[in-house]
Amino acid sequence: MIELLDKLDRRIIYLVIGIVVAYPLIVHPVMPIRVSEEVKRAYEFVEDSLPSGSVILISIDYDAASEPELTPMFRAVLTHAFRKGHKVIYMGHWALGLPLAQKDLEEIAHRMGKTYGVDYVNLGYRPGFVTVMLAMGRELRDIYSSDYQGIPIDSIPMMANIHNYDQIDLIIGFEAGSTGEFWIQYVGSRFNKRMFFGTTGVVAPDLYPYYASGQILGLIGGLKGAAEYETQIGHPARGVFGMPAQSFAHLAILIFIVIGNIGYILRRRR
Amino acid sequence: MKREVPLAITFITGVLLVVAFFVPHPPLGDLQQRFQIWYSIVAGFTFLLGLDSLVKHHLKKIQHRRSGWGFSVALLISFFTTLILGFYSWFVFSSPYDLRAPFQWLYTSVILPLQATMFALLAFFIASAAYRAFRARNLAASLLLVSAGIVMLGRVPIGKAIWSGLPVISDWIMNYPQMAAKRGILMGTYLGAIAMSLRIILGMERTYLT
Amino acid sequence: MNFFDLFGTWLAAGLTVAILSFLYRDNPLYKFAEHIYVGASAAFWVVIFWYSDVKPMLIDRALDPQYPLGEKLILLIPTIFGIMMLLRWFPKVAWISRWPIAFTVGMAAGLALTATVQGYIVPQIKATLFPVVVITKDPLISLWRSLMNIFVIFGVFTTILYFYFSKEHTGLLKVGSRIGIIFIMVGFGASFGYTIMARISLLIGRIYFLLHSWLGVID
Amino acid sequence: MLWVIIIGLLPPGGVKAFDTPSDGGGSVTIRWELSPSETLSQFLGYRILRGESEAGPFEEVGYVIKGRGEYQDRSTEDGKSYYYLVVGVAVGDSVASSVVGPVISSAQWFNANRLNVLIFTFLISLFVLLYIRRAKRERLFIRKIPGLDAIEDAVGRSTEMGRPILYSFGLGLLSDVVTIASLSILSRVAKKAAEYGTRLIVPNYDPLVMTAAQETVKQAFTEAGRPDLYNEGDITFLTQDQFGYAAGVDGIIVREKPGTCFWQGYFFAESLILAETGHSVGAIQIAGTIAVTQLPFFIAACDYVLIGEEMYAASAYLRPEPQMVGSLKGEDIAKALIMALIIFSALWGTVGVLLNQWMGSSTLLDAFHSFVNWFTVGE
Repeated sequence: MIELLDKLDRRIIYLVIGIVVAYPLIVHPVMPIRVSEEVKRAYEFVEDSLPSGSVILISIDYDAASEPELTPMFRAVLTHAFRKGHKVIYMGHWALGLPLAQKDLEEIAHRMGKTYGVDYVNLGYRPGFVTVMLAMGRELRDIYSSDYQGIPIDSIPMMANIHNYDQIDLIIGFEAGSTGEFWIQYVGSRFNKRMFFGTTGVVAPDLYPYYASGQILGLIGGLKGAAEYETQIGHPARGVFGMPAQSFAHLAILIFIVIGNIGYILRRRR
Repeated sequence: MKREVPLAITFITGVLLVVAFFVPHPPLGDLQQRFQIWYSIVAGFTFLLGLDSLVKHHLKKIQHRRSGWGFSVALLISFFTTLILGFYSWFVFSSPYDLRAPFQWLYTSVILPLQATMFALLAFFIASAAYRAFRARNLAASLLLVSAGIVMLGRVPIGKAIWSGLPVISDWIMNYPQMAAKRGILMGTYLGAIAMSLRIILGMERTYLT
Repeated sequence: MNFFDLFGTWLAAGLTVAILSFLYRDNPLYKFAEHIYVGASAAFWVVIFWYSDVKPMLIDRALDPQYPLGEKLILLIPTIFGIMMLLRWFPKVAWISRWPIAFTVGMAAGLALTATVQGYIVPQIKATLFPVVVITKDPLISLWRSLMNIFVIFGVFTTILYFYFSKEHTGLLKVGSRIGIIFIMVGFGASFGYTIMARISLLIGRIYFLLHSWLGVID
Repeated sequence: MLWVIIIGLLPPGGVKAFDTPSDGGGSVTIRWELSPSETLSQFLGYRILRGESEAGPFEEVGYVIKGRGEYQDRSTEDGKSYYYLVVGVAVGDSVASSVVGPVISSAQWFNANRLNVLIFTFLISLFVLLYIRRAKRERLFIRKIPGLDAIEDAVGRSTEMGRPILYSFGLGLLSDVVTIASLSILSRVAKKAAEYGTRLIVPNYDPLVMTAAQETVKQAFTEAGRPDLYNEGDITFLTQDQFGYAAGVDGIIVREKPGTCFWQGYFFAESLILAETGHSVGAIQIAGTIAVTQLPFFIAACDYVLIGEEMYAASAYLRPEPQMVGSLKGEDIAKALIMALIIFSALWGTVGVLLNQWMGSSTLLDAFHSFVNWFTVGE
């Protein structure tokens, strides 16, 4: 018995961790989530301030390493935007992140019955983020003469009257690095554009000052932020169910540590 | 020639870069960037040596029918498929990053899930390492255990539910003792890096030469 | 969903399961996924590196008629260094690859020497230069902050003492370095605990992929 | 279209243009006092215009948002005269300052912003060099580093068990100084391995590190008198993908079952994947890294860990040539200096604060603040 507590097979630990993380994702236990002010503001802008049919630009500025934190918020925000009947322009500054989130874009568009070229457009990736940001202030066709599949922009119905930021009502960036600050400096201030961000837990404190000063409308931080946004739109998913998964896993690890110490103390007593 | 020239190259490169750091005037002002570009070019060539090493290693395995040679065949197939698709995407779509390019499909369907899953193994390993290592063997180990436990619980909603003081203490540990220790360790580390750099420039560190 | 998307999802799911099977023990499934991974990623990063580094830095410049001739000639130096590396394929002249290695090592040292002082030593010294006493309107807060200031200075001080190499750790130095190790351990424990959350998020992401994108059993 | 009419938009005042100091040329700095109209919500920012004569024509070279009173025009040609003006921009309106100039840009020979860096680099280097010189005359002490003492036993144990040794540099590149420190540890490990006749496997992430490792091991085997044991096929390249590397090394661990694993160099998140797998096959593990974020994981999973500076000290410790040890002594002197500086400033600052509080004299405190500010690192 003591031997068992002291030298637990690591596979038992792996199994328990796997179960406590997967369980909440399947069974969906309810855990109350308090929505923070930063997330509520972002939500309310999309919900109340934008008339249906507004144009939202979504920028994917992350890649695989931050995918688990940022994809849930991207999905929540996109679902919300589509539900309100907004039109979405999808683009991004991190080359390897775009193909990643594209899957979610297409899945959600399909589920909500949205049509490519009418309700949303995927512009793809172009190198040089500052150049891209500034050029889109004049005429986005200078950079994006065609969409990600090579279809000329001018033949896409949704883009007919969209030339630059003047026709875009909101910019939403999903940020894993400092690209968000460039959005604020080069686009937010210069073109007087409204925007908010979803960021990783690590990046959120860097962008908080911009929220405090009113330069960005809202801020969704980490998996917790995603859970809050999902709660707001009444569509609980990875974020909401991830919260109990986190708590259970932490608790499980703690219990293992306690078991290990009991085993250790008993063995020493002998 | 075999020893003196490399030592001289190291010395000159090192000293030039140190001087250039303080002199903005051309041609020294942009020397750091210039040398980094040189480095990238050299690394680009050296990749060929790396690939050669990888391919040769597995060809040999296949040749001698060593155990698991079938997996080496799989490795070589995936290697050359990726390489060919990469150059195909580069030349046909003018960029391997193009979302239509098969290279991107390969990235999302093969490399990405592999990366993400290897990374996710850490969720399991961090648990087994914590179970094994966090034993109250002595004072130092006990402190490791206690501070890990507090910070761990302080980060999740359930910790706050157990005791509202946990997040507060957890923040305090991160902001004071953790920060002080990190600063002390890094101070020593960077002084060590300076002494190491000096020894390299002076030719005292040359295990790869002599 | 077209064929390639569907095939891609199944492939990704299969590889995910194969890697996870390593947790039980090494097995042919993991072995297969591992070999596919090493082969594909080695080629993947080479293409990315050549496309985003070597091409713009060397090839585009060499072919650009606008790029000054003098600069083009200077680019010959790293190119020759690069070729010297490849001479390792010929044992007789392999030793010449030590020249570009020596250049890289010299560069590492030259950059690190000033970069560490500029990027770390001076800023961190600056961050540790503060008065011990803090005076605010609330005497309790003043006392607390002052104590914390002393605490931080004490922590940095004793941690540095632990790394003192050139003296036997006896007497006062022994006491100091022991306290230093206490700070180090508390710090390590804290960062260990702090990281767990991010690692669990990764696993949530993977399980979600399997259950949602592949099997479609959860929303 | 909505027209906003702003009555009396005021221009930015006191515009100054001068050659940017401490730079490599090609740049002029323009500074101005913020327009009093900034308080209006319609006010957006400033456009900076440049011309080659006082009368113009002027063209825009830059734009900054409101609240900023400085811009660097980095597109000037050295030796040429330029004239500048700053235009305050609001929604539907704008107003220009007066023209300033001429101004000529040039390059400087010393970056005055980096004076503090120069002084510290010089002082630390001086201590190190001084003690390297002094060490030639007298024998200096060096404290025990258990992780390095353990190398020989670990290699011996691998030999007894008839298992190979695994050595990894992690994700460090040859352009990282810590990799070079790791090379000298590898040299020692290789020499011992050659003496015992034990196989040494070194899988690599960076091809340049691979070549340097091959040179190092070959050299060490030759010095140990066993060049015949050297096998280039054991020092290979895997992949330059963080987790691909981890997957590959994990595969090697579970199949070759090394008796000893060395994790020496720069590591990121893969550290624990490697060390847990190493532990699962019962290997003795000796880790060393300067990556502070990864140290806790190595501490948890390995038998010995070289923490930060101990790794850099390894080459001096393993080859106790007097000069090498001298450089460690030099580091220690620098540490003592830094600690003295911290204590001194704590006292100075405290006395300053107290004097300010009790006697109302801020002279000492002001002096303290400017002393601290001197440590600000400039570009």
